[in-house]
Amino acid sequence: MDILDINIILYSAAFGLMLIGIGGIVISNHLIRIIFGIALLEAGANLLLLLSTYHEGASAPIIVDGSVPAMMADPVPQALVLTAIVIGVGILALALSLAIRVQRAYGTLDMREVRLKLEQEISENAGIEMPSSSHAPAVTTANSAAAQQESGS
Amino acid sequence: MNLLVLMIALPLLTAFLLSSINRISTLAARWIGPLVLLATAVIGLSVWPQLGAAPLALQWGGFQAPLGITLYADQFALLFALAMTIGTLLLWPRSAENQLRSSSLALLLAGTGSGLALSGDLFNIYVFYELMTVVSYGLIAGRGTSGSFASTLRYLVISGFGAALALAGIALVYQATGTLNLAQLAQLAPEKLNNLQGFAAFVLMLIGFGVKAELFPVNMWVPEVYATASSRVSALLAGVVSKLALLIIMRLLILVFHQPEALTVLLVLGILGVASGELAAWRARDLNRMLAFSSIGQLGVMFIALSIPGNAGIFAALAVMVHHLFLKPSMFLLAERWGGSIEKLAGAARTSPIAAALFVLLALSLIGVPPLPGFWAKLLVIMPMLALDQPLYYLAVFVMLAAASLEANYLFRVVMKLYDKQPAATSHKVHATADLATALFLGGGLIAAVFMLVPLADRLDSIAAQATDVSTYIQTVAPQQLQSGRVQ
Amino acid sequence: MEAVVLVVVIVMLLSAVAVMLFKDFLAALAAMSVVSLGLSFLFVVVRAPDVAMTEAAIGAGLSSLLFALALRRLGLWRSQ
Amino acid sequence: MRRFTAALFLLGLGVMIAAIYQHMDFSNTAVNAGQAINAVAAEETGAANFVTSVVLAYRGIDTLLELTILFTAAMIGGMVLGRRRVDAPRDPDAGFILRTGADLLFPLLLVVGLYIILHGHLTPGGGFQGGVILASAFFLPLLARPGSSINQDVISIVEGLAGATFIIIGLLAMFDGKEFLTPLLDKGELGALISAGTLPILYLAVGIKVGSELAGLLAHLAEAEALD
Amino acid sequence: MTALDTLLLISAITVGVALLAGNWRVGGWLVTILYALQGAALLMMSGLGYSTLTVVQSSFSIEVLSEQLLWRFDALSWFFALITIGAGLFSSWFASGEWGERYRDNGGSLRLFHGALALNVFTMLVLLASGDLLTLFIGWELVSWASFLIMALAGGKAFGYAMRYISYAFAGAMALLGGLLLIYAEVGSFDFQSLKEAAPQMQASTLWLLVVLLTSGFGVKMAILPFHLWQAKAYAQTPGPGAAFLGAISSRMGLFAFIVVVVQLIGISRLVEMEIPFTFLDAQDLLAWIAVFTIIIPTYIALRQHDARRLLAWHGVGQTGYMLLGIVIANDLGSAGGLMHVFNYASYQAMLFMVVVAVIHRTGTSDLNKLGGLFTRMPLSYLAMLIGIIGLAGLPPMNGFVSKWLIYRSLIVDGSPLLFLGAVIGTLGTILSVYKLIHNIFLGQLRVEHVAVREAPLSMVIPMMALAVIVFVTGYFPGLVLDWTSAVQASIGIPVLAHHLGGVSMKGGLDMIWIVSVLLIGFGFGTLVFFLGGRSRRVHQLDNYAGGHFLTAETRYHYSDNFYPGLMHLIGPWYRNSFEWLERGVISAVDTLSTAMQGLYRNAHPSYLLLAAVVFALSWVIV
Repeated sequence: MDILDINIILYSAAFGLMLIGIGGIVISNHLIRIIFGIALLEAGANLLLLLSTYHEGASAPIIVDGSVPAMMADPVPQALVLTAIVIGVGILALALSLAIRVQRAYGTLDMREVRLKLEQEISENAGIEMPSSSHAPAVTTANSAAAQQESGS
Repeated sequence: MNLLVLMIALPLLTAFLLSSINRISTLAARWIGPLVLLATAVIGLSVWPQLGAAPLALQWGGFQAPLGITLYADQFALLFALAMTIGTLLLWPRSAENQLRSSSLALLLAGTGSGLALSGDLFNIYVFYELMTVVSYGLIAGRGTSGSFASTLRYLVISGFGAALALAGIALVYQATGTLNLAQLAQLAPEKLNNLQGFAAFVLMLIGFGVKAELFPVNMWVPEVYATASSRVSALLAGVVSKLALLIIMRLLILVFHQPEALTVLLVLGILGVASGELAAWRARDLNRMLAFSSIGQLGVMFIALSIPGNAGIFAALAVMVHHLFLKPSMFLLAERWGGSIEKLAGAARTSPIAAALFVLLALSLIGVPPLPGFWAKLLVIMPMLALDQPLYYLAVFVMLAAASLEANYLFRVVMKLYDKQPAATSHKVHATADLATALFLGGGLIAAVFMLVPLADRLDSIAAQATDVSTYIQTVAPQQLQSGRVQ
Repeated sequence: MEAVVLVVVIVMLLSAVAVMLFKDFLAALAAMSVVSLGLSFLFVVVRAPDVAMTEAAIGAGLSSLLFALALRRLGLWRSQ
Repeated sequence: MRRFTAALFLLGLGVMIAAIYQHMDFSNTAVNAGQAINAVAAEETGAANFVTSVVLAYRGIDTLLELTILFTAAMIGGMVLGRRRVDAPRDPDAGFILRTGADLLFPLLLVVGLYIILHGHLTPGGGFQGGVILASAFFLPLLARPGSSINQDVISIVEGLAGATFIIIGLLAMFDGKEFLTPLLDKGELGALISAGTLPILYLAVGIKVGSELAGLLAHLAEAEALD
Repeated sequence: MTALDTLLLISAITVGVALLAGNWRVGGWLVTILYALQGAALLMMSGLGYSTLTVVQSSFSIEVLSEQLLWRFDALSWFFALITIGAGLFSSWFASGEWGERYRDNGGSLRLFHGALALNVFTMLVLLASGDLLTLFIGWELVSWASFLIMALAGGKAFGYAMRYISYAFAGAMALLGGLLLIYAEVGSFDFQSLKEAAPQMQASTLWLLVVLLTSGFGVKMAILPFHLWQAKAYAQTPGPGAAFLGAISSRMGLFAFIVVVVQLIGISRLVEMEIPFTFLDAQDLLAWIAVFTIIIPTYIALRQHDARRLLAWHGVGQTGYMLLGIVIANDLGSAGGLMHVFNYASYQAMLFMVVVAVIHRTGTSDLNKLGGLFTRMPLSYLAMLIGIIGLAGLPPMNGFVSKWLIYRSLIVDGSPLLFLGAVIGTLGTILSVYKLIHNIFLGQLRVEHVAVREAPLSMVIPMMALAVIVFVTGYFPGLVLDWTSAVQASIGIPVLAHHLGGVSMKGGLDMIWIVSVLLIGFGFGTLVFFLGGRSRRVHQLDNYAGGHFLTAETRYHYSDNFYPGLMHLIGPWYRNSFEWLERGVISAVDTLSTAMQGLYRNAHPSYLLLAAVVFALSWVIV
């Protein structure tokens, strides 16, 4: 494969964006960066979709002045990407509004802390103490309770 | 022209117009939503019998398939479209301050769910799926607590990640085949998608659509969301919405992806889901999260069922899905007032004997005690797996049976608490009549199923047979043959 | 042509890495805009002017605006 | 440990993608639905921009859903961020230049936006792109005059009506005995402004809807300072 | 409508009546009469018990999964059904009188009690009537949950024990389900007959898996080692006559299913062929040794109990071992002994529980350290217990002797001296502990607080006495029961024991009529000597002296606590609670796993999961 083949370059861009996006989502802890990661991942996926039927030398799928070009680019992926971009921005706005609220409530955007606080809140609402991460045996389970009462002899 | 389109269009239209209607009459805005859903449910039911004979394919906008978008209705799809509509109707969100918004969201959910079930175009499915996801964010966050916002955000991150991967999967499919129409994909798949690229596309889409179906590695949102969302929303998400996501995966599996590796992936992820969910539920100390974890386990069973090759797998998965469709919403409705620590439930059977009895019934069916429907569903899953005589399937059977014993243990720990003779210090809340009535209705469905086992099984079998009939699918949609840029 | 595309792609990918690495969110946002614009250019290259316009308007413009507003509200507007 | 895991993970992902890459066939032939659409779109829809044909006609339902997603996102955004309190502190005024600039830009942006929307079926651009411009037209004054605000009630009604228009046009086709969302009206001459039947009307609805929703979202985000 | 339909219908009606009318004063009697009617319906099928009929079909059947599910009775079912209904009848009778009123006054729901009891009987009959593997499983589950219901009735502590039971039982049921479905996968049908035909061709590995799964499934209900932990405490906490019923028959359902599937369908001869590698044992030996350890260990655990109900319940676990042992040996003597032991054991165990409940009814306690000397206060109960423990210890002239004799004899015939030795050690333990039971309750020093205790009410004494008569009569004329066991042997395809009314007709056989008559003559002679020759003076029970000093009633000279100190000194270190430790180990392992999984869902960074996913996917890409 020729390194300067335009297909290779474009696909590398798409996969590269996706890879960086996934890496960002997985590695980062800061919420905003995770949202950035999702945006990058989406961008990469969009590019990939658009490339799926790309041909060198095709013209844009628009008839200008009534002349039909010999080969036009595939309009379907373009329409799909159009849709995907708009969906992406809707979700982005939603994520940012939620982030604002979460920061207001918990005072942090670090995912680890958010998880911890969330866990605390759920436990508090349920009226149980926060389950500790240490592996303490559960003494409340009926079985062990039964086992502990007078052990058979 | 067919009225089936209205099942999707009418709820959307009403949702758009709801705030205008509210200007005119608050009363109308309150009642129009349920009425519209009732009407769409009636439409769906009226179409039901005719689909038994032959499935139906519609073209949005009247453009010939594969150019336009196809709507494919067989009983399999309509079953879940109806489940979505009726489920939303039964579990209509009731919140005092956000009535208008939650009504719109419920309408959107019903319309989207129906569309998702009926859609016959890959990208269209993706868009419906995204819309459904966004609507669920709204429903979850609608609780308005900081916990619900945080859990929505966590859900959104996982979902957004999954959706982008699904989009990449669609890109790979389109790259290989040049079409998005499922019928045409079914035609082209054996030739063009039976390779590594096809498999990669499947895995990407599986991760994407698996988020809602509580597939193992992407289900980390489940416990938090079900613990923070209102019980009705949890009931909808766990009971109905997850099934729709599963339905998509089933469709893809039946029509497009025939790799044996795909089945193995499903099987392994299903086993991991069952094991992790049921084990985690064992130590759960509040009812909501216990139900959430057990729901992960149940969905895992469905994935295991899906991994069985051939008609038997689809039939088994369908049976488990329908069973769960009745059971989980009912359980979450009971958890509405019993949420929180299980310790505090001590003696709750005194104040609400009917709810406690219903809980026992549901628990028994969930763990699969004969002659309740849960047992037969489980039987349908296990029997074909043993017949396959492969080590991984034996492992799956073992995990399922072991998980059932765990399930029996933790669910009956709750039952024991309910019937405890020393009531807890705090007084117990009594269920709202509407909640209890709905839960009873669903539970009654389970009991009725016991007496109609044979016709029910026959019906599900025929639905599964219709769903797995690829050639009918292709013939009904009848996509044009594409050739080098020209239509024949 | 290929050379231009190659350069754009490299710049774009480097910016994408920068989005993840910059400590300052404002800089990250700027890098994000660069990615969007690069993408927009690539869309033009693959003969998709509609998408390119949309990406420029929504990806580079609107998204950045949304991020900027959100960062302001989150108090991340200035580097920490 | 975490760094190591992350590196390992990215490495694995990279290898996987490389493997897929190896198997991909880049020299795909032109056998696809898009080419078929290219062949017939001009006759079937009458729009010169085939992307518009696909967006509004062939895949009209996708677009409707996409609008619904925006609608829902805007609604949820409003719900999450809440309303501004009346007595909340405001940002300082942006100053004369920006204010005047905004005033001058407003009609310009409005015209450009509408132009792009209405020519969507002929040239690149359309409801989405134009809608964004419309949104910025309405949002700019808000930046310039932090004291003012957009009436969210009006926005919600406008976006609802715009969406409803889209669906109702679709439903009209059903009354006509055709499928939902079938383009109606005369197709006109290819390339003319008044052509392509209902597609420009649909795009107008899309543009208004996108514009109002995005403006609403932006306004919410900008105002979110003082909730609770 | 066949006789079986009638039986099941009456049984179902009994459940309904018990639930509706249980709380009324006459409700209990009504239910008791219905049990009697069930017995009558069973007698309509008595041809099954005498080999004149082979099978009675039920006209009810359903088709599921293209499998015809059917129910029918054969000699085996009939034999077990007889015991079930008998146990139900006597327990309900016992509960209908004063006991029930007391129970209700203490806040218990009689309606639920009678309902649960009737439900147990009904579900057991359904299980006994199962005509294929699927109905067997359905019946199995129904029985499990019905027993759970009656165990949990008492609330409080009983909840914990019932929970433990259902955890064991459900895990066992799942093993059973796995086994049955494996059979289906191998055979292609749930039909008994097809399994019987296919069993000889099955591979040894499949068969091993099957035997392990099925034996664990059935074994949980039988409470054989190592699944025995749940039973004693759960039974002991069941309210009064419920314990008698459960102790008498409930866990025998496991034995029934074991006989049906393993003995009748797979066949003991197949088990003999399955050798354990690197040992000289085969599967049959393994089961026999499990049975022997099930005899020994629980019996010696029983020896250390100081609660009468628990002591009896632990014996129940131990006695199961005898039955299993006899049936696994599977020659004519052994299987007859095992089956007969089911009947015999049910008769005296029910009676013993009733006596203990009667004592609790009068004194309010079943703690062996707080009782004593009740012999003069409750003579009839004492008599019943005496007869019962003689039976339990397996001494003539009671019926327990006959069945144990048969089992011992079969072991000798089979040439298994070590198994025989084990069984004898078990019997030794039984004798020691039943002596503790009767001594600490009825003999020795009367407690001051029990001076006013009276004999148990008639509603309790009559069922006890009736059972005592059965124990004695079937000991005197064991042929009555051996007729039925022979029919069972014939129906499950085991060599039939040649017998007559008095016992076994073979060389070195047994004739109980002769033995008992001699014993009775000797006993009568002794009585004669006692009454005619002796010159005893009646003294008050509390008129006691030691070393010339009068002992007041408050003085504790009664030797009850720390029973058998010498023996305990000897064997005490052997009590290690290993199985309790094992159980706790399993629970904490699950707990740890569960915590880990919760941690996974709560804390784990997605990267670990995605890493796993990618590695997983990579394995495909590379392979």
